[in-house]
Amino acid sequence: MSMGDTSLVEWIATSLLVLGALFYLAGTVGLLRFPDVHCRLHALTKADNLGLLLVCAGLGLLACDWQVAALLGTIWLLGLLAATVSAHLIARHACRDHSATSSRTGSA
Amino acid sequence: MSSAVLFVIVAALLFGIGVYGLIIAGHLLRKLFAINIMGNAIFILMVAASGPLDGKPDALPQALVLTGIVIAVSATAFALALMVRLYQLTGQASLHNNEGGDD
Amino acid sequence: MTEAALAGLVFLPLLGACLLLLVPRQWRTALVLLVVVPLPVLLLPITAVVWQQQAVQMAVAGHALPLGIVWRVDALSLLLLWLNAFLLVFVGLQALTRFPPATPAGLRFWPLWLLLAAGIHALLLSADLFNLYVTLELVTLAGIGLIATSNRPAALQAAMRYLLLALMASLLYLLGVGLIYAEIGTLDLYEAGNLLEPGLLPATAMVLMITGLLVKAAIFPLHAWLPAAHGNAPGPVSALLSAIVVKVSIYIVWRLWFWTAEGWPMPALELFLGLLGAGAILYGSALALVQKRLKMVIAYSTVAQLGYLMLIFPLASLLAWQAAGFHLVSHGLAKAALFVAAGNILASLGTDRLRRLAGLDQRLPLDVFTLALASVSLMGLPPSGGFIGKWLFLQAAWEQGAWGWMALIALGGLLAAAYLFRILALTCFHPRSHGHSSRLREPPSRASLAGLLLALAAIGLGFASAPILTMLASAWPGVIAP
Amino acid sequence: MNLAVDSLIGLGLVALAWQAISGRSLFRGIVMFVVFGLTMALAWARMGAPDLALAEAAIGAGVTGALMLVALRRLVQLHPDQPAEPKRARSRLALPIALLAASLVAVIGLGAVSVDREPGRAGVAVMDNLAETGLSNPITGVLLVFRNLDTLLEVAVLLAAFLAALAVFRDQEQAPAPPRGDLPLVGALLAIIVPLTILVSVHLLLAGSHEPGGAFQAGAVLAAGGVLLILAGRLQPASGMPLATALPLVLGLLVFSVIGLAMMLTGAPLLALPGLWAVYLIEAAMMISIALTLVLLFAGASGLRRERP
Amino acid sequence: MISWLLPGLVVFLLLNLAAGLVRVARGPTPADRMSSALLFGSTTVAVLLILAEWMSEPAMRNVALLFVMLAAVISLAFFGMPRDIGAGDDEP
Repeated sequence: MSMGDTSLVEWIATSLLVLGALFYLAGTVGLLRFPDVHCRLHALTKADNLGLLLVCAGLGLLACDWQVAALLGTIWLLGLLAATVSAHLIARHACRDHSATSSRTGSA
Repeated sequence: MSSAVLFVIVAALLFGIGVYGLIIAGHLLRKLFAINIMGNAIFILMVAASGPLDGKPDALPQALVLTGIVIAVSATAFALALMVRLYQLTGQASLHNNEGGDD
Repeated sequence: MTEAALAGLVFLPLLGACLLLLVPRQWRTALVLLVVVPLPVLLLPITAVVWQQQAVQMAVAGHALPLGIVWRVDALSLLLLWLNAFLLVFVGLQALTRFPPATPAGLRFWPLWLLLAAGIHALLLSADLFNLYVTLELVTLAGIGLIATSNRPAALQAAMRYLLLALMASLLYLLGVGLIYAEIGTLDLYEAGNLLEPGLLPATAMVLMITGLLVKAAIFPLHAWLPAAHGNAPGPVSALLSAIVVKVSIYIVWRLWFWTAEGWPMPALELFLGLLGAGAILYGSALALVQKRLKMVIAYSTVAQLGYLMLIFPLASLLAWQAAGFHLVSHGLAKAALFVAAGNILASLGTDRLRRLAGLDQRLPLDVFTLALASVSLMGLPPSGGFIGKWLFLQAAWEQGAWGWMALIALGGLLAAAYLFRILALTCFHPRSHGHSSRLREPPSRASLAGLLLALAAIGLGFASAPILTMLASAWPGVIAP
Repeated sequence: MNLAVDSLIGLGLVALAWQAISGRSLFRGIVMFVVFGLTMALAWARMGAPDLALAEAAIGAGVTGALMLVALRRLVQLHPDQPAEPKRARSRLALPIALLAASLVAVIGLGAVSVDREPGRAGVAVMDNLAETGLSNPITGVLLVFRNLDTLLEVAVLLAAFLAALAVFRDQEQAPAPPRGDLPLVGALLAIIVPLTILVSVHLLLAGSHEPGGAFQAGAVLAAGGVLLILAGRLQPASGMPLATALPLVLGLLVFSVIGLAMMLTGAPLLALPGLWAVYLIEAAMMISIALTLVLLFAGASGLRRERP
Repeated sequence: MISWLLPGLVVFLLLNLAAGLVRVARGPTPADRMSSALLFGSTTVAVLLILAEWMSEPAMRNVALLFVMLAAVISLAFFGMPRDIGAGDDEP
């Protein structure tokens, strides 16, 4: 399949997938570089979800089948729900022992 | 270097790590990790070693491995309950080996 | 008719265990009796058929090989089935008093006991390598669960160590099964015997499987978990574990060695396995001599007596086969009697330390008599079953001119006599020192009776040896083509 | 390109396994082990075994991870002051034995993989006879028709493991600490995920006959729903084994055994299932038993009772 | 449609996973470790979906659905953990 005759849909799908991968990269960089838990959670949930959306969109276009696209959509929505609830719970857990970590993260 | 050979090498490494962990792990929880890792290594070997049958791996070893996974889960769940109970009674989650065991 | 009997053997205890959790409290004892008592009756039709045709074969779910699982009963598995039925009835008698089914402790104990019985029956019937793995796991988990019903830390520690070793052993066995399937594409034990030629992979698979099974059978030097597990488990549980649960692993090793790896030239391995048996006899007996607790002496005696079952490898002849099979049964009955008596003593005295057993023969005459009778069989004094077993072993060794093995067999008997007489001397000939408070709860008569009946069976086996030996002869692979 | 993906997954498995058993903090070990489970699902996917990927995901993500975290919490709560990690056993023999084991398995595996033999005779027989069972997923065919004794005994193993654990659950029935004050988000999570687990498990159950799925994966997903309810405090462990708990617990074994034995009355061999309806009935009963057993194992109790927030 | 796009993406995402491992190993607080487990969850879902398309194996989407549905179980279990669960020996 040379590049010449790839149809427009595949071209869009490819760009969506690559963009999604970049957002995942952003999420991982955020996880590694940001100073404390809350920033990391922030970076993680935003970037990864957007990455997942783009990947699902790209794959939905590639699969060009409504049933698969609907399933990908539900997977993304569930991903949103899982990310928000998990981030919220982890943040609350981190807050509870905030006193223990604040001194350390300040110095790190 | 087909993928089957690669997964066999991964299975061998995992088996080695499992055996190593089983011997040196201090805490019982890590010994359970080690046993689960050894189990997964053997399951990988069973599926990788079975010849492909019209494209898909042979169905029988997969059924055997599925049975093995459920047995591994039930054994692990019991081992965890036993470990917690042992810790509750002896305050020790490791096996100090006294063979006799006096009452 | 025999198919219904075979199905009943496995499904009666299985359904019994399920129903036990459902029926109201007052029906539980009746349900337990309803399940355990008919088991020997189910064995009668099977025995009749095996007596004529040497083996009964049944394809489960009607699928022929290599697709389905095949049940096959020959004289050897039938012998173990009879031993197990006997144990379930008599040791069950003591378990009924120790764990009354109506109590919460009974509700924890009896379903596991019935699942253990179902697992043992399913294992003895099955001729499929992977099915043996599943039944082995069922037997192991139910056995360890029964050990864990005792609340003492020592028992739980022993249960944990046994569980870890048993899980690792099962994985080794499973690895062997996976390799054999990769090699010949079928899982049937007997069909594998025809298809499998000696080679690097099959030999490695066989070594892996036998190593795993030897860990589960607690053969020296892989026996470390047994003394603590059998010594600290509740009375009836130690009896069943020592008498049959460790034996089923040896049974599978025999199946693998004499059927699946039939005719493979492995003289070095035969000798090595024999030496393991010798090590077990000497090491087990030596440690049994120095133990401070009655149940630990009996547990180490199990390690020693299991060594005898390994002598079949170097002395592979018809006579040695009959000797090993007979020893397996007679040791099972005698060891169960010892553990039942020890359980009664522990329950009534509160301790089984040998120092505290002085003058016990006046206080617990029936249990001490059971100890004596069972010791007679274990030592191999005529006319007990143990004597027949050892005598046949000596004859087999004599036939092959193996003086070393003959000396070992005799020495094993002497050592057994040593550590058993030490117990009897302590309980009978030492006067009861009055310092000890005589806080003594009389054990229920049914429990003592159970021990006595088992000991009498161990002795009586000596008289009923003829039919058993002829049937055993029919199971020797040399005689029938598998 | 295939090799790049496989080698990365293999590398991940080995690294995660190593981190799970070494390292200092037990909590870190558990997280590594959970991620090891995730990667195992990827490995099964790459090896073309979707049923196993499904089972690994359902049991690994749904039950095992939470089971180990709660076990660790019970350990820390029992003796908060004690260091969770006793010092490592000093054994110089560990490394040589491990290397020996690894090389032994490598030699065997390569030996088994390198010589390309014809596929297993039993596997071929499964494919040939699959049509008559009315099922098109060979794995469900093996589990429920050709080798159904394995499956029946395995459900017995799960029941035995639960009864053994029951013998050990003494007075540690203190409830896993429900979050203080019911969090709004957890309520929403339950409202969406729990009904979804029921829907997905029924789908997996029905799909099991023609695509990857089946009683085990469905049971594990259903169990994950129960685990969620317990973690959120909606279900509390209760002592005592009422009939309402005991019946579903043994339902799988009862239905399978009764149908298997009943067939013998009509002269058919033991465990020969009469038709596809029997397969579905048995799978549904097993799903309920497996789910309830895993949930009770997680709760560490013999029963459950509802808790109005 | 470049043929190596999908496997390339899978390799890229798996490298992401490896990077996330660093945080699990180094993360000072238990919450950091849990957040990287969250990252693994969503990345694995993406990888599975791409595998489903690349290997044309629809069952992989069911596996992805399972993962995304059960991701919250681990976090909820983590939430119930006591405060200093892994604090004792957190030096990197």
